[in-house]
Amino acid sequence: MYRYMLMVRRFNERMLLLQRQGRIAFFTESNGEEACQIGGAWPLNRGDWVYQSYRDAGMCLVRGVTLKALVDQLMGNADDPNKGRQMGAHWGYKESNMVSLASPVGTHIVQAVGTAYAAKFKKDKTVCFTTFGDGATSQGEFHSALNFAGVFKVPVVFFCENNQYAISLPFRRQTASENVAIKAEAYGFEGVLVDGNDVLAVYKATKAAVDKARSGGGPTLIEAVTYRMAGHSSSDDPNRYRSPEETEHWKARDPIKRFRAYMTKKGLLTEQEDRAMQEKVENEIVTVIKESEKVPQPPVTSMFTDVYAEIPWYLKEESDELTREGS
Amino acid sequence: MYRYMLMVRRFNERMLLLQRQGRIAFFTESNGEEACQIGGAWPLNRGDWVYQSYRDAGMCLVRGVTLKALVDQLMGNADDPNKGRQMGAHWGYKESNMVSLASPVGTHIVQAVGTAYAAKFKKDKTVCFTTFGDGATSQGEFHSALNFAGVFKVPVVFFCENNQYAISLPFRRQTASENVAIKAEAYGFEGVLVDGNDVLAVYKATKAAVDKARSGGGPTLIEAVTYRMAGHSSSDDPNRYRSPEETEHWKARDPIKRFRAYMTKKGLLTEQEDRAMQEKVENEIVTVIKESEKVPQPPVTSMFTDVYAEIPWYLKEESDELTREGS
Amino acid sequence: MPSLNMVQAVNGTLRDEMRRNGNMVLLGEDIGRNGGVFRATEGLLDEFGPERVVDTPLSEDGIIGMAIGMALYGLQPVAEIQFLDFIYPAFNQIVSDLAKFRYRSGGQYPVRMVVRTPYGGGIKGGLYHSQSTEAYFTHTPGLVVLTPSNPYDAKGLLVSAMRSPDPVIFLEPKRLYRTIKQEVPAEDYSIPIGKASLVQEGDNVTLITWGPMVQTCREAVALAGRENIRVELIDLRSLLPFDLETILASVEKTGRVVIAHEAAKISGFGGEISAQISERAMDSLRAPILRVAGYDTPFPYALEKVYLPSPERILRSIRKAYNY
Amino acid sequence: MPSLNMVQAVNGTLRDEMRRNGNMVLLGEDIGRNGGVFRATEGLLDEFGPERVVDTPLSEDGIIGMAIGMALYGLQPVAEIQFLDFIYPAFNQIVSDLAKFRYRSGGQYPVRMVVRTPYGGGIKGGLYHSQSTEAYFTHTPGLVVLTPSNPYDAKGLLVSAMRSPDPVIFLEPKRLYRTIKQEVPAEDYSIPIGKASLVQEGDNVTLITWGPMVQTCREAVALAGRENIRVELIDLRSLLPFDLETILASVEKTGRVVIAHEAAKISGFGGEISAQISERAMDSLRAPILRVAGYDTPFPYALEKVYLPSPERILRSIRKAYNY
Ligand SMILES: Cc1ncc(C[n+]2csc(CCOP(=O)(O)OP(=O)(O)O)c2C)c(N)n1
Ligand SMILES: Cc1ncc(C[n+]2csc(CCOP(=O)(O)OP(=O)(O)O)c2C)c(N)n1
Ligand SMILES: [Mg+2]
Ligand SMILES: [Mg+2]
Repeated sequence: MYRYMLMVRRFNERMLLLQRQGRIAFFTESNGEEACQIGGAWPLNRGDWVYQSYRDAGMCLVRGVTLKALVDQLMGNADDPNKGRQMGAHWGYKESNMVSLASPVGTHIVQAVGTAYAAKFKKDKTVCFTTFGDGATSQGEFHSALNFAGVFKVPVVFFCENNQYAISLPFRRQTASENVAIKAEAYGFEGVLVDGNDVLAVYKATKAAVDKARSGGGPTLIEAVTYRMAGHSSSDDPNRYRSPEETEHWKARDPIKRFRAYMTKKGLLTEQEDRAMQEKVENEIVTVIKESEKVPQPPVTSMFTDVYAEIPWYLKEESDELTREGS
Repeated sequence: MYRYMLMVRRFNERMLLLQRQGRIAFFTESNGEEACQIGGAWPLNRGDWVYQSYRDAGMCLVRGVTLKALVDQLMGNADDPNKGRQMGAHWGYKESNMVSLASPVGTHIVQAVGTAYAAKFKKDKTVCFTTFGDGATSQGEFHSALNFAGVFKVPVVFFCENNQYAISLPFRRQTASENVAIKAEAYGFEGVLVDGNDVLAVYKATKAAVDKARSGGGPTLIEAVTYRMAGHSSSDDPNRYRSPEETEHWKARDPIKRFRAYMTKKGLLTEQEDRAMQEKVENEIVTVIKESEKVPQPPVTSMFTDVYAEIPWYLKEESDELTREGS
Repeated sequence: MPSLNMVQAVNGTLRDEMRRNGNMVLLGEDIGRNGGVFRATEGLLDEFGPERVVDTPLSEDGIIGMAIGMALYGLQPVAEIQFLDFIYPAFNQIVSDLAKFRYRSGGQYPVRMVVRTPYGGGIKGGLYHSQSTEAYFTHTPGLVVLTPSNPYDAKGLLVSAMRSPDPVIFLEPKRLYRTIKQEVPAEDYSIPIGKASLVQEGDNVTLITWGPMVQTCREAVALAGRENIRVELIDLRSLLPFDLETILASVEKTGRVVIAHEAAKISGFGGEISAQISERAMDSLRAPILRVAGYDTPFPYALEKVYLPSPERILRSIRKAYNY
Repeated sequence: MPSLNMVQAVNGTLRDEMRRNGNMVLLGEDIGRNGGVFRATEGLLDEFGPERVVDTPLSEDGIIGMAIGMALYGLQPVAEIQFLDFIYPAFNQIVSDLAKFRYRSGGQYPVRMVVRTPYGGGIKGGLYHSQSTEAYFTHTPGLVVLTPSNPYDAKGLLVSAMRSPDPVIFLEPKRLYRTIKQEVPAEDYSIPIGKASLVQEGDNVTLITWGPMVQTCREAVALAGRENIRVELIDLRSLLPFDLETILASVEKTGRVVIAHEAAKISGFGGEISAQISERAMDSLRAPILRVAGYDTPFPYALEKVYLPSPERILRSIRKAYNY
């Protein structure tokens, strides 16, 4: 777990750097949310499905997505399993059942309910897990998703990473309810509040919800309370709307620091091991970046595939014209 | 109050008859929901705004809309203030602040919040009241409306007539929550459950919520539990999806019978007075129908007005062509 | 061969395909016990049970969103939206996800599903039970848009839709649900996506239409025939992709084109057809391409009859094209 | 006269009109303290306070629905949707209510409001930060659809939008937000709705465009000029209603038309313009009406530069029309 947390943090830092250097166009970090990421993904089986959000690099890693596949996506190169079709951090990895996400906030939450319905229908033991932010709870699809999940009692776990902000909007102005977890009552099932900076607590809460779902107990809404330590995305300047004091307050609660302290105290990690691990992770990332940067961009004709299963006549025409005459 | 309740019931019956005779095309009754209608509208001031639903003929009447204006709307004739533009029961009466409604369920709920915001902004003492069914609570706009209302703490009263059905879907399959009122908690304000077949109870609950809103106390969600005694609309056959026993059960709880019994017991109404009142109401309605049926349909060129404040060149062209060459 | 109306054809086709394919599920409002407000799903709950014929809460984004999630996991949902006019709460799901899932995931996550919905006027439904907004969908790459005009095509196209690997918006002209009866073979057949139907041959004027207007255009063609104008009537059936070949072949022959649809004219799908023709068949054209369409107003209630393009109105344009 | 870019022009215009009219309010996501993700509302919270510059929860149907309710009560809201791509959760509010309120109520309830939103590609935003779906709105009677292509017009059109009695969808080409600086008079002026701008006169070929493509078309016109093709460039500015008069006058002169837009071609607004011309100016046409548009795919990410119509691609169509 600790290794993954470190990996995400380093990954975030490196990617932001790449973005600042103009080597990738866009990135959404998850600094501060590593405990949610790793603790949340940990209890899931390989066959379980995840409808993710754009901060879930950590979950991808836990679910077996390679670092290279992540960097390829950020670069939108020819190796990206998504064929360079999306902005950075809009991951999708079929092999790891990490469903491709869209930018419009919230649409995936209700899709997760459909997948859970299908799993139940097929009598599979699959659990469907979906993550989203505090802001997403204001969208209509959050409402539909929880309502449908309650009515159909499907094996879904709703995992809200309440990082206190939706871009610049603080949580207390996103909704007047005390917290997110309480909203589950409106849909007839349980809501659970958990300290999102405590990886073991997140693991425990998620494990319980996943087990419950798998054994036919229906949906759960988990709210992991955490903090977005960085900007909303590489295009954002959080100093416009929040104070350094607030950021400092949460920095002291950094989930990685906390876990490290815990591990050290329990004698599970020495300073030396820690440093070695950090170095190793760092090297892995740097190596991958170099590799990914060698990969060319997707071929021009790839623009016309995957709109449909087969290319229709008019796209064939357009593709041919482009090949013939240039763009 | 009793007179209005009678009036609505008679109105419903007459309009359904007209529909069966092909004299109007469509109608949505409110049999069984008269206590909600009258008790709900009663505490409002003239200047208050109502965002209504398609069963709110009773509210219209309480708010001063004439019987003739209602029948004109149902006939879509030239006297209809809505100029015959909408299906039956899609009322809109500016003078009574009964806002025009659309068919798509739920869109008006969030508009009511905007109006309440504007009233607060202008420091008016206006309360905004909005009605909707149990089915409407599943729409995204219900969610947005309650969430915005909680955040902006505006003077709005949400009034859900839970008549147990959304067309054929029973309430227990609409949502897994115990009831509608409880949903208010998810938005940080109070939900109130009231017996919707008891006109005085409805009046009391609504009055309290309206007073609270007017004095700056913010929103309330009221759930009036009632029953749709008739079909969903003149096109519906409720025998397909519910049992005669159920209907009988609720018939025994008919809000008009209940109020009549109460009034009689209290000595406020004799059988004779009752009969006289019924006759009078019946006559009024019959007279109005005759009048309305004399009114011609709106002129053909009226199709092109009110799309915009002024008729744009292309609509002018279309209108001219229609006048010149016929349809 | 049974003689069926369009609702019966739809109903039977859903039933047959559900029997054939255990992954097929239906979902929507009032489609179970109630059999759908137009009865298109009548009897299916009894045969297939509530897990395959799912009455949903009143939420269109819920319906389409849930169907997408089902489809991704391997079910093949057919979602019913009660009226096309009520699809807009799900517009985000349709435009942002349904249409783009395959593309954005580089082909990893195709969505195989059908959205059935009644559309068009003619039942005195006013603004919100009458709209024909097919152009919103034809302007959305990733979607297939089909619309039958008779019971036979309804079966053949719906079969293709249910077996298509792509998401299909299946628009059913509600005013033709019960007006035409036709022999519909009981055996399995399908009509290929992207192929128009040549309803009637003619060499004077090409009349292009689809869905609810096909019947109206038939009448117009008959009227024109009395004036010795031989009209070639094309029913597109498939709007996206559309059958340009059939259109161009006809235009080459006639040199005169009228396009008729019920939707408002401005930015309606007729504009696209017109633009395609003038881009590609300019030299064949002997008259301006004319459009007969709904007026550019919301769909009215009292004046519905005036709003809907009539055979006479179409005839006037045919004449105009012919005499140009 | 200050030299401003388009974001500054929008910002200043909002500010001036808010000062002038106490009923004017702004609402949207991140428009307050953050000043909008493109900074179009920067500084307005400080000047007008949180009651008039309203940061809303993350809900587009909430934003538009609330704005409609505000407008009905007499406020004049200007709603910001962060990207046009995120307007679809509010599509039902826009299509079903905003566009139809006046009509359905027989004129009792007009809605006077503006929806501002950045649109179009050029910032490497991929599928969901780049779309140009103006045709959805031009196919919706009851809406006014405007799009400026430079700072001067941005002010003039936004003033008209804010004073219009009708609901306006105001599309701001995000990639031009900071690329052009222009003299923008500080005093009050407005550009009438429904009037195109003749960017450049020419008598060989008419080139019709709007919004983000105006700049690209300018370059194409310059390239054509080097080949001695004199192109008349029309910037529609107002898509609904559109300025047919200006278009037809030009077509009469040139007989050759190219239409350029960034949106996907099929059912794009270019089809409507083409259809209007071929319906009304057939006899003036000396070449097929050509369209240069985005490809009929979702908006790509890595290949954005290839997707966006380039000056060269437009030039090729100009040549083709000219040499026909
Ligand atoms: C429908 C929609 N509206 C607006 C946006 C712009 N936007 C992107 S992320 C975001 C905030 C999301 O906040 P939250 O759900 O809390 O997730 P977080 O970014 O905090 O992880 C907004 C407003 C969007 N992507 N989609
Ligand atoms: C968005 C939308 N979807 C579907 C419909 C069709 N429809 C009309 S009324 C109705 C049921 C409404 O139920 P409820 O909200 O409980 O109100 P009631 O009719 O019981 O008063 C449905 C499904 C609609 N009008 N709008
Ligand atoms: Mg957040
Ligand atoms: Mg109900």
